[in-house]
Amino acid sequence: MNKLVANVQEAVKDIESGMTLMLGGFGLCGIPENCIAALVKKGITNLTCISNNAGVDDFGLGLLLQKRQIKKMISSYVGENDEFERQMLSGELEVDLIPQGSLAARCQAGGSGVPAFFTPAGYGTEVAFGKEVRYFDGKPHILEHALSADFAIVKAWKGDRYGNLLFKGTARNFNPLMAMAGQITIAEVEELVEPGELDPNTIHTPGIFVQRIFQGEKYEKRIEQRTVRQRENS
Amino acid sequence: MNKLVANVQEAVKDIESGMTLMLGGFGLCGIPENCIAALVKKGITNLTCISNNAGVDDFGLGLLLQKRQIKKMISSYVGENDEFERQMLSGELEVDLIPQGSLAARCQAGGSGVPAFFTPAGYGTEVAFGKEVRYFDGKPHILEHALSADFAIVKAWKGDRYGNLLFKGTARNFNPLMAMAGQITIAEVEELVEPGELDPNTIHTPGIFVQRIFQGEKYEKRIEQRTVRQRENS
Amino acid sequence: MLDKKGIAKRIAQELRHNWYVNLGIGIPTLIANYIPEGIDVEFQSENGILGMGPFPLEGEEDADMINAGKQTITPMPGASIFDSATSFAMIRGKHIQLTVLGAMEVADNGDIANWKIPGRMVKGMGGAMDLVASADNIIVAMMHTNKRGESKLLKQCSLPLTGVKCVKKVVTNLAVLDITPEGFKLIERAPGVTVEEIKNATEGRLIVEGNIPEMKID
Amino acid sequence: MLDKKGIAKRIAQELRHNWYVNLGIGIPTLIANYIPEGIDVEFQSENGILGMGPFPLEGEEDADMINAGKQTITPMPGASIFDSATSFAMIRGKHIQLTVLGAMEVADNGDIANWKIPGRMVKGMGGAMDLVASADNIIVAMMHTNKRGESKLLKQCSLPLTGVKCVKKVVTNLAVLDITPEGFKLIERAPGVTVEEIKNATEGRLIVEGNIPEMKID
Repeated sequence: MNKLVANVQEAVKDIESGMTLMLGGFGLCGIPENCIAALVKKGITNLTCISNNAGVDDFGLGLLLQKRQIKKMISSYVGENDEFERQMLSGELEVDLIPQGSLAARCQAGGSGVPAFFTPAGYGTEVAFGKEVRYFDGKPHILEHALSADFAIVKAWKGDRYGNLLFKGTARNFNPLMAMAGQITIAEVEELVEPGELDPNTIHTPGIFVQRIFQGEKYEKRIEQRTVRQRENS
Repeated sequence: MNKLVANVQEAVKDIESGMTLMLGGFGLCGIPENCIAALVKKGITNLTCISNNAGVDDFGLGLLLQKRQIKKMISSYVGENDEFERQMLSGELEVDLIPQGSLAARCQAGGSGVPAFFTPAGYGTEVAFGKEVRYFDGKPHILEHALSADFAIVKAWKGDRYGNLLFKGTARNFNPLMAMAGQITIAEVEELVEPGELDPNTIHTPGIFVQRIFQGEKYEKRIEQRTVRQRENS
Repeated sequence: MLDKKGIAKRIAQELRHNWYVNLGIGIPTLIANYIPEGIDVEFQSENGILGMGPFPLEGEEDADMINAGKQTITPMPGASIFDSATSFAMIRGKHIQLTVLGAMEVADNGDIANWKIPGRMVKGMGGAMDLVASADNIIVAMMHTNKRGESKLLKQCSLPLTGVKCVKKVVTNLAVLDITPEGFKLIERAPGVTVEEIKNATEGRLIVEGNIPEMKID
Repeated sequence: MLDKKGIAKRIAQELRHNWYVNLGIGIPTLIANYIPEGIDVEFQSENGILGMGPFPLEGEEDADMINAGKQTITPMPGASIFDSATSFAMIRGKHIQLTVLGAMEVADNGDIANWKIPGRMVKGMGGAMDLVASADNIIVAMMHTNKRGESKLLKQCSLPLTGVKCVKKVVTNLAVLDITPEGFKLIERAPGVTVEEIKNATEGRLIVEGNIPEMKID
């Protein structure tokens, strides 16, 4: 089961204008930097991007926004990005904002053959407009549908050519869920290891969910909010 | 967050007759041997047990069946157990058989605040009797509801007093899902470790899902089908 | 006529490179022994392992490493372990390219029954209902007739169903048959078996078009 | 009158031993600094960590270890990391005993608005809608009035809602108020603040019964 591709160009070669993409990451943490850069370079447009956030002005999905390559964003939180806000308020960019937990569950459902589920999140808000409401145990819930994508693009810490992935720290976030939901899932990893090196017992994403894998380069891993505490005097 | 209890008696002290229990394990693999033995000894009756299987005649949940302590089983596969079959066919035991994937998803949903979801499994069969049918992408699905329990009882390989759990091999199975769904979740572990010993990155069940933990004793870990291959001549 | 091994060998010819495959208990399990040269497949077992390998050497059995048939197994290099919800996410989410399972009855519209004989045998459906409801490619491996000599390929199943209109292909000791809108379409005969014999053993609608080749099994 | 730290200190008094707590961005984050003696709580951050510890020492920041506010953090011993679906399973499944978040507006029936100002500010709801729809115990930490001096405790929210009838308690720079079927019930006054001042700053229904004690904050 060799899913190894030579490089990022090979991995994204058949991603075309107008497609729907899922992109892992929370803020700039755990985003597929190499694939995003390659998509910018490819110049494809009219993309629908499903991603919890939209990057910052000059990094992450912000790079695709700058070049007007994105037609529609499906996200939960899009602060930290002035260009995004400008495009959205001017109507250049379609935006579907959905609760973060519903976004996660909808991606997971999409990869799991569960077409729809009920959740309390968003009941009574504009998120619920046009959605079925049903009471369970006296509490209102809304019906949310699964999400899927032509390509899911995720970033892992380690991976092998079978597609098994291990994430690091909170860079895990949406990555394993989106990996399940792509028609084709591309994983870029910081470190490529031999099959068998990852402990089968602690693999986060089994290889079955991944169709292409490659070792990424020059990870910047930018920090959005660098917060530190003082060293105590010794 | 100290969830450590002294022993199995302490862990099951308030489990009473008539309650609903979830019990982890697949066949005899990954079952909470200590808790089952303690429940047999306690002699409580009229239990509803949610468990993928029902043990064998003289081990696992079979021990509770022998003593007529179980009123109802919610399971997916109950072969390998003559006493079970006898009680079921004679009507002594209520049995709700549900597809294995739906069982897993219904436990997970129960612990996740998702009251119901659609699945294709069981459509057109007696499993679907009385259940809502809805088409998604032209394909029929049935609405399944979340399961929960007064107590979920799981067995892990390693755990710490915060309730963090690590399972071993295919003994994982239903355990992490049921751990999420118990009003109170009891974890028995083969090895109790100090908080921090388990790598936060590879913990299977975060401690938040576990209310009581103790180190089990004398695990028998019986094998149902001992299959081996021949050693090649050297 | 094929024996169980023969059925497994014939189904093994259906395997394609890089497929993920779920094999049911019984005849399907044997298929793993006959993977064609140059074909790389990975086996999923619904209790929570992908990359299932051979049985362990004697003395190396691990009670914590079993397959869905509760048999002791070993993981291949590159295997992964997961919980039951993730396992059925793979199944329901169509990440598995081939499912092979046994059956008590198959109808000529693709219905399958394999989990219950009312009043007599009630073992439960296990993962079978999820598998047949989800998989796009389901092959049934079974004997063509039951112990009383009655056909298991029927106009309509008499036993409680496991799934509806889901089976794509049936491989029996007598024949290979595709399920089509018009019924069972005979594709191949088992070595030494005549079309007439297959007709006689098939209760459901059977389509025989042109010359039916004999299976090639080594 | 309290400053932001004061609000955080007062809410910290609501913490109970062995609670799991989710703190929103802003004032709620400060609460972690004022955990009462003898109270053991664990902080969940919805991007996927339980057992969130203090900020890292300078030079030890890890880009792969952040909280929901995208701040660099450290894990406590016994922490666990998980994906976003599991994180919201904790939240939706009521495994978290207390949620504290900020708000733009709170209505006297417990409605909350904190994610959108139509045509002007659209950052998105993030995890707030899941949190308020699920948690049994939601405290809002905010200033009693906005920058223009207008009350944020209203008869009805004017902004798009984040959740309905969900807030249980509001702690502001002026007061502690419970949400009851009859409206905001005044529980405590901030040091030096009169009931009259609170009345004037509260647009929604306000219940004042008996003597209202002053908060005790050290």
